[in-house]
Amino acid sequence: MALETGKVTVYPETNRVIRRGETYGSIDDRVLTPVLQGLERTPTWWWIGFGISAALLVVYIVSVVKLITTGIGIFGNNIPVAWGMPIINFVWWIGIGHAGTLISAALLLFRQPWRTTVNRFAEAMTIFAVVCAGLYPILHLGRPWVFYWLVPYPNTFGLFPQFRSPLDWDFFAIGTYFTISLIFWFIGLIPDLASLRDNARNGFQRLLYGVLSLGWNGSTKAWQRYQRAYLLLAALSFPLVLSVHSTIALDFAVAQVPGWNNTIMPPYFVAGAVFAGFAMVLILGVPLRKALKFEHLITLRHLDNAAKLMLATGMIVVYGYFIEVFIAWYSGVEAERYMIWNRMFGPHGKYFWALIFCNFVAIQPLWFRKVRQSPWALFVIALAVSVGMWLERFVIFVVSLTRDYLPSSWSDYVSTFWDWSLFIGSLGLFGTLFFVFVRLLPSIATAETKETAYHDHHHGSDAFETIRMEYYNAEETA
Amino acid sequence: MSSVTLGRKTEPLYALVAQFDTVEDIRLAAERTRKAGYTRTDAYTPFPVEGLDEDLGMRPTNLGWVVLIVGILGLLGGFFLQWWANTVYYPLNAGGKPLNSWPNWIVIMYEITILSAGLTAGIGMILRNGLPRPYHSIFNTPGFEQASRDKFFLSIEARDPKFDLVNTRAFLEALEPERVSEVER
Amino acid sequence: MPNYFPPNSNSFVKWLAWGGGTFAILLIVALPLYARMTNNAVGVPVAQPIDFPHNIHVAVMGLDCRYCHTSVETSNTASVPPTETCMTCHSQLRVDTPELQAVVASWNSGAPIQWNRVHDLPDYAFFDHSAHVNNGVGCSSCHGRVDQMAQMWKNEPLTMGWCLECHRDPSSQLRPVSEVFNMSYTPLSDPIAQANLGQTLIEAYHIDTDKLIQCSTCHR
Amino acid sequence: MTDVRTDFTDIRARLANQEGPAYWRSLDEIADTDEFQLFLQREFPRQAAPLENGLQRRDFLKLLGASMALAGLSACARPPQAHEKIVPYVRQPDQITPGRPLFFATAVTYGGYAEGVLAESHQGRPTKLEGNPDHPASLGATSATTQALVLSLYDPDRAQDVRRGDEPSSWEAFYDALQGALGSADQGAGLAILTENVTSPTMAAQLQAVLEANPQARWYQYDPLHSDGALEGARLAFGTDVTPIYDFSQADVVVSLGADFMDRGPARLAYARAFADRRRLHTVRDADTMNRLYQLEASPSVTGTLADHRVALKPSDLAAAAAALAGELGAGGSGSKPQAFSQDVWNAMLADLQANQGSSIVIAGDDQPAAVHALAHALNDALGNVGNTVRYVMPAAARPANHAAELTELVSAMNAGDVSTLLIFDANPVYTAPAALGFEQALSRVAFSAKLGQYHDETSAHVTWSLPQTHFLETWGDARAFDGTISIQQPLILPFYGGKSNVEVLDMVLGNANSSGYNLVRNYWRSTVTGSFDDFWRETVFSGVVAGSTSPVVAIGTAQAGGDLPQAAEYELSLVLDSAVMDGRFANNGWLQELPRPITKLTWDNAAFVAPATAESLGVGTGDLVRLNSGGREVTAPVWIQPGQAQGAITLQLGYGRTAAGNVGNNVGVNAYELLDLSANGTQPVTVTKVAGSHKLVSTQIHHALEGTGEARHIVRYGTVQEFRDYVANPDELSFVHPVPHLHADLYPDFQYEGYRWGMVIDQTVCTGCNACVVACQSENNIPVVGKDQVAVGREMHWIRVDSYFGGSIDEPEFFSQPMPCQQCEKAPCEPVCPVGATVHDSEGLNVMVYNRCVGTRYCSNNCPYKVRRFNWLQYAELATDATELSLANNPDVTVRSRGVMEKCTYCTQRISMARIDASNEDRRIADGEVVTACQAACPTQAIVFGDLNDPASAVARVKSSPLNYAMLEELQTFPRTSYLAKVKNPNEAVS
Repeated sequence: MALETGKVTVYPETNRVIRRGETYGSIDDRVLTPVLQGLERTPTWWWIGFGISAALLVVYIVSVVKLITTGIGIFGNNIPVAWGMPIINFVWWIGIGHAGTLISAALLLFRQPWRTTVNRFAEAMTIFAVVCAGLYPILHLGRPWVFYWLVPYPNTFGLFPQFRSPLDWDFFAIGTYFTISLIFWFIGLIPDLASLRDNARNGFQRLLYGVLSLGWNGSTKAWQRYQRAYLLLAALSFPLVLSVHSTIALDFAVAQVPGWNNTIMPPYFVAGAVFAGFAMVLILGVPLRKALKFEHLITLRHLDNAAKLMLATGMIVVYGYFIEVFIAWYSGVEAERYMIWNRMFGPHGKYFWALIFCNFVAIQPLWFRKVRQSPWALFVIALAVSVGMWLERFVIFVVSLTRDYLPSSWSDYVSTFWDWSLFIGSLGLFGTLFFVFVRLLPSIATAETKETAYHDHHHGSDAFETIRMEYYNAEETA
Repeated sequence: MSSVTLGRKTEPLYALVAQFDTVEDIRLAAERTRKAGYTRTDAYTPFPVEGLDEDLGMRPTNLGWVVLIVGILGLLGGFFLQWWANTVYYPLNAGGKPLNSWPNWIVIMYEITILSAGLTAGIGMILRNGLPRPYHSIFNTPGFEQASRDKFFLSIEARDPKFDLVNTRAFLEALEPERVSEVER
Repeated sequence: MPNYFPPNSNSFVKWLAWGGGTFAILLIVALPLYARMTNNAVGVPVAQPIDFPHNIHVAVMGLDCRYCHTSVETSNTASVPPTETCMTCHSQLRVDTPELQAVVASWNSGAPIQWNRVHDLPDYAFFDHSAHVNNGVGCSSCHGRVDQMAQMWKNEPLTMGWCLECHRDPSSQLRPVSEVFNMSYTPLSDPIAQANLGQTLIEAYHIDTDKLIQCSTCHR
Repeated sequence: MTDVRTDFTDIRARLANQEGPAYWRSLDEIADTDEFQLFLQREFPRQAAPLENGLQRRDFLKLLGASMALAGLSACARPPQAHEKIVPYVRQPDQITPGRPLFFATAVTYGGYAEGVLAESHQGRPTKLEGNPDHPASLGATSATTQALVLSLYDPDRAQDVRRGDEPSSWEAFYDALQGALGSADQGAGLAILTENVTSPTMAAQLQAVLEANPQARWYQYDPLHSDGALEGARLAFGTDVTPIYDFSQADVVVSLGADFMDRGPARLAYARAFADRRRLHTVRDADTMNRLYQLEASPSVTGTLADHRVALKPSDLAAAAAALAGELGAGGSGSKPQAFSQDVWNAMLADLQANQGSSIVIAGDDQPAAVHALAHALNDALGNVGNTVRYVMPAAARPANHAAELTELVSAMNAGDVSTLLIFDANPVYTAPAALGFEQALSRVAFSAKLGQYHDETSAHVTWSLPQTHFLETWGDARAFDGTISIQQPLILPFYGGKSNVEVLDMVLGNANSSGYNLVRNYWRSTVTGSFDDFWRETVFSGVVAGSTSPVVAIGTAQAGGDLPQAAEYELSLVLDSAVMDGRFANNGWLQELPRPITKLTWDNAAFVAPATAESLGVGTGDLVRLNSGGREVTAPVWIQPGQAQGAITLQLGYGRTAAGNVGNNVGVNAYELLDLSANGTQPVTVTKVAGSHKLVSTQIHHALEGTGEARHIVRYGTVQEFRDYVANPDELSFVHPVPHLHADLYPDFQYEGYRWGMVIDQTVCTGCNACVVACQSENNIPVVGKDQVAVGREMHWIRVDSYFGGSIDEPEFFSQPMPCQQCEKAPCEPVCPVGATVHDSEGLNVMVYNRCVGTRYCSNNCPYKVRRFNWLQYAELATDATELSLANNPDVTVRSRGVMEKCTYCTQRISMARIDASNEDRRIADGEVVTACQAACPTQAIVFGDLNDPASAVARVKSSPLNYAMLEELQTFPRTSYLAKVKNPNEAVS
């Protein structure tokens, strides 16, 4: 087939996104088979994973019902800690939701071919994480049933939202981020949906993917527009990714709570988000490549790069921790200084040190290539980072609130059963969506991978030029 | 090769379609077709092939301009919405900030810009490509399911002024395709 | 390879797109309208335990609003009259007509008459009649031509948006205090003239127009 | 809406035997107990407005899925549901204008002594109590407890029926039984009447009549609020019954021997006002006339927080100190000052007293032993204060008596079988009598016993007849104030749960089954008045005081010190009345139970207060359980470590551990009456042993210390008179008022407020932290009670809280009380962060909170540096749909907040609106002092000043111009409208 017959420039194995020996067809077979194979062939690991997730999803639903019927008093919130675990979880999820679009958009713009085999499931992860995140601020309202008052729409009260509020900024930022990510993801899916349609093994699949692929036929004109749109979306999404978490950070940066109102928050939050995002990419990617036998497509090079990014962003975050302490001292503001002292040595001090371990100590091994290229080590580190980032939010949001300006209002924060059930439940929501995704949609973008494979093997259009020359020379001689 | 019947009465001819195996072949073929003066042509590939559109002599898309314009409109709309709602329609003194406190509106202006531009890019592409379009004559091409896998197809439509069943077929055969098929409408 | 969908499926998709789009738009437009309609029984006469004809008492008998709604100038509520008020006349007039039996019964037993509320604001909106009638807002501006209503109905939606229409621009509605209880009075037909009149009245009655759209004016 | 079947025969019956103001209410209120829910649902007339009413269609299904939008769009307008009813009067009383409240003068009594109030009534529904400016014991102010009593009126746990044993019975049946019991007795032999302290002339006359009719009958008094010490002290000093009245306006130096005179006793409000007037300083000139207070006390008190020199002494030391002082000043007495009393303070105190002869006061606390009172009298005599700062009058009590002695006497009489018929008025002796006395057992020997009280309480369970008593807002009666001034109590509403008043039941003893309080009181006064009785009556009932009824000064001889001083012990136990529920009579009042007690901020509990050092030696911490053993009786109580508590002094509050108080008050805290010893001389020795286990004590403030970060934040600013003078001398230097240089800079131009510009100043120099403002606000603004569990997680709802801080060492701390309402910032941080504009500034600069717009993001609270915002985490308030009678206490002019919305102090915007509308109707400006916030009105020391800052002549504008004025957390540039006057103390220079 094609790759063998074509004139091939060989690259060193490590540089290859895709292992030697893969063909267009073999890529299709690898990626599409797990999706197209019959229900009876569905692997056990999928059933187990899906079962657990679904069970947790039930917990989520129960918690939401309880929440809406009883009121947010079921949480541990109080005055002064008016924002508790729900907001921590919200920001945690949003953070996770950053790697996907960043990988697809930024790496596309920077022409990083290795993105092609990881962006698909990373984007899916993004969208599902944003779903989990987006539900929190709504559920966490005192009166969730009027959340839409944050939307500007003509109404009988003659009122509009108060656009100075960062919460309204959030509303728009998250809404936009979700919509754009979804479109980006779906557009990337169209050609693959077409292949699924063409390789469908039964009427149902043919109908399903036939409808979803919108009748894509891969004509050159279509590809031309497709690529332009894709590039534009990438160009739009990249700053969007940065803006979303910056906006979230502004919720805190514009507030005057000691420990919140730091100008460093936006960049520091974005770095944290990418950090957490790549951690989640690894948490999902490492088992996925094993389970779906994608080692040839999601190679050690991918893991290595993800790990490097994690290390880099991680160190930025650590720098943020340091700067917070420095500024608090430098400001000379009593409340700020006390906040830092309390953060480290107060009643919740242990969480601070735990976070330092997870986000700083635990990632140091990543300096070593050996660690970066051993999947399961990465998996463990990534887990630690995910925990660390959750703790970071706890320390910044809650611990700061427990000790603000007037000592008379100081209080402590104790999370409740429902705080946790809603969090665990949201993991279930995420898991369920993700398992459905890996079963029904290709976890790797086949079309892009083929393109990459082509470039990988033929070094772009050089091969074509040689053939072209040969032909015209022959024509002249004739 | 006779007309393909799909359980329906035979349809008039849509195009002649040649099937190739490699990117190089289809690109060369495309270039030669253009040079041969065919205009109503198109190529179908499993992945975007760089340069193929030039080979076929296609003009670049203007999608970018549309997106840019809509984006700017979004930016202005975003500002107007907030300025009007908080300054003109119901001016309320929130924390002593000026009614027209535009710095507070930048974020939403930005988000609306991205949103409108992004939607235009995505939906624009789909609509400009005439999607969703479940039925397309090209699908009648034998072995076209390969087009999304690893084969490359070149079509010369019957509408092409220079189209002639015999000559065009001969021309395509000369391109050394894997096969050439007549495709009904 | 065969087509999976018949040729006409394209046009089907087209119609689906158009239909769906229009439906969505209709929905967005219709929902608020529907909400308004269902929630404000504007213009729907409300049956009362006693078939009290405002039109006869006002238009025919020429009673002033304040004869029954005594506290309208001094209190937030205009107040629905006690049975006593009815009995001032109806202890002599038409005492034994069937429609008056309920009143007589109430008087004899001391059991209050339970009227059905027609103008029912949400309880977090604190409306004050005196503040309006003493500053040139006429009864009919909100209650309509009560002198023509055999059965009372709500003449305006009484939504916040509706209140604001006037609170944002009182000059378009104000009338001299002397005309407040005049049912047939209407704002000047010429908007400019009315605006000028309104402006003069605003100054004459020292109406703090800034205050009118403040939340604390109606919500406590 | 089903229409109501009112039982008219019943109503006529009730109407038949009512006079006077009976016509104030509608029929529904008469029939209320039967159709109560209907009453509420009819929202007649102008019930408080539950926010959720506008959202009634919201139900759970609507929250999920598509119909959500629809439900919300209609949120502001009413769905076409069953029509709400309008129920007008049948005969409208003349003075009622529907929708406008009326105020009636009446009086509340504590321990028999009257405090005058003006009760606000909305169409016959009392909703709020204000002080009566014409009344000497109120002067327009109220105490925290008084503010809460309007809630007790509607308490559904109140006694609602006559009970014979456990059987429901009737007044008729009781009357017959009573006559039977009395008839059998010859000359009333075996008849005993137990009352609390009686000052009511009418009741006294009736008792007199009863005793004349039944020579053998006996009348006993027992009232835990009564001070036997004061009574016996006067007897020791003068050999007769007199009451001292102090004139703090003339006192430059005050020495308090354990007297919490600003928070306890019948004259607390009057004394607090007079004392504060001599202390309040706005300009440095006021410093010249500032008084000085030496406070000797065992446990920190409200008065102690204002002390210039506070000395913590356990009771025996305190008595010893008094004796030593008397010795030094030649007022009899002897001994040397106790060790615990630091020498320089002692010297300063002596010097000040000697230097201020005739312009000083030595005052002894109600719970001090007789000897200390005698010493106080002797000291005032020796210092020549009598006639200047102290005058003596006849006691207001109808029959001054030693209640301890009388109760003991009664019990022994009962045990001896001499009592066959016992009538108990008000008192709840089964609970309040010392367990050691065995009142309960004795009671079982009484054949016929009846008890008249507002609750079927502990005593009711052991008497043969338990009778429902009227609340004072339902009662015709009269009572005397501390200075003898008489008030006539008038009802605002018919007995809500049925019931009769003391005089009505007492008249049954005289053989009148159905006489009405109205007639009884009128008839008594008719017999006393010369001239037109109707004029007298109208005038008196209107003003709330009987003109010229103040007791005249009586001449007394020289005061003799005497009596035994209390014996010292390692641990000395003081059982004191609780500042909120008192002796337990208000235990079922949620507002009082949840009220953070002064200084400790403890709610829903009592505890054994111990000094830090004592706790150390005992090895206990706050919340640990200790067993207190006194006189062989034991109580296990949680420990509260109280800085400023005297070493070795254990203070435990009475009024807790009730078992038949009602749903709110039952099983709250521990019952200290178990340990009470009536024979104790001011204090009783106690052994304290740590026992296993602990009890969760809930305080609304976890951090009190001002040291370290608290000090560095300059939250509480305080200095001495001298520092004040220095600061005024060179105002540009840093001072205690402005400890850090502060630059006012702002990016944005300020909004201009042409009309009114409301503002408030709180004077920390005179704030005692007595909590009156807190409950006043709760009553005015429909603030819900959330219960101990919610308070424990930091969800109390009080809009104004009184922060309490300790400065100095934990053994001899200084106390600071800082009322903290919404600061109403010009640049409010809470407002720009609200996504729906539910909290914004109005054109008068008020930081308004629009409940019905609030979606509950709580961002505003996070961003509020003062943390004065409160959130309805759960459905705390009673909605119309599930309301109990308690919601009738709601203020109809304030929205009742639903679950999920933020709320906060609004400067009583409803009162401002009322004034604005009245002013605009009359086409004038609002006058200064026309708008008085609830907290301001209640404040006994007038520490809160409110008004229009745009009016340079207004009181608030003047006070704001004081050099002591400062803004809380000014460095945050929030520019609060509420500001504070730095606290100034007047210590003796000689004390280092």
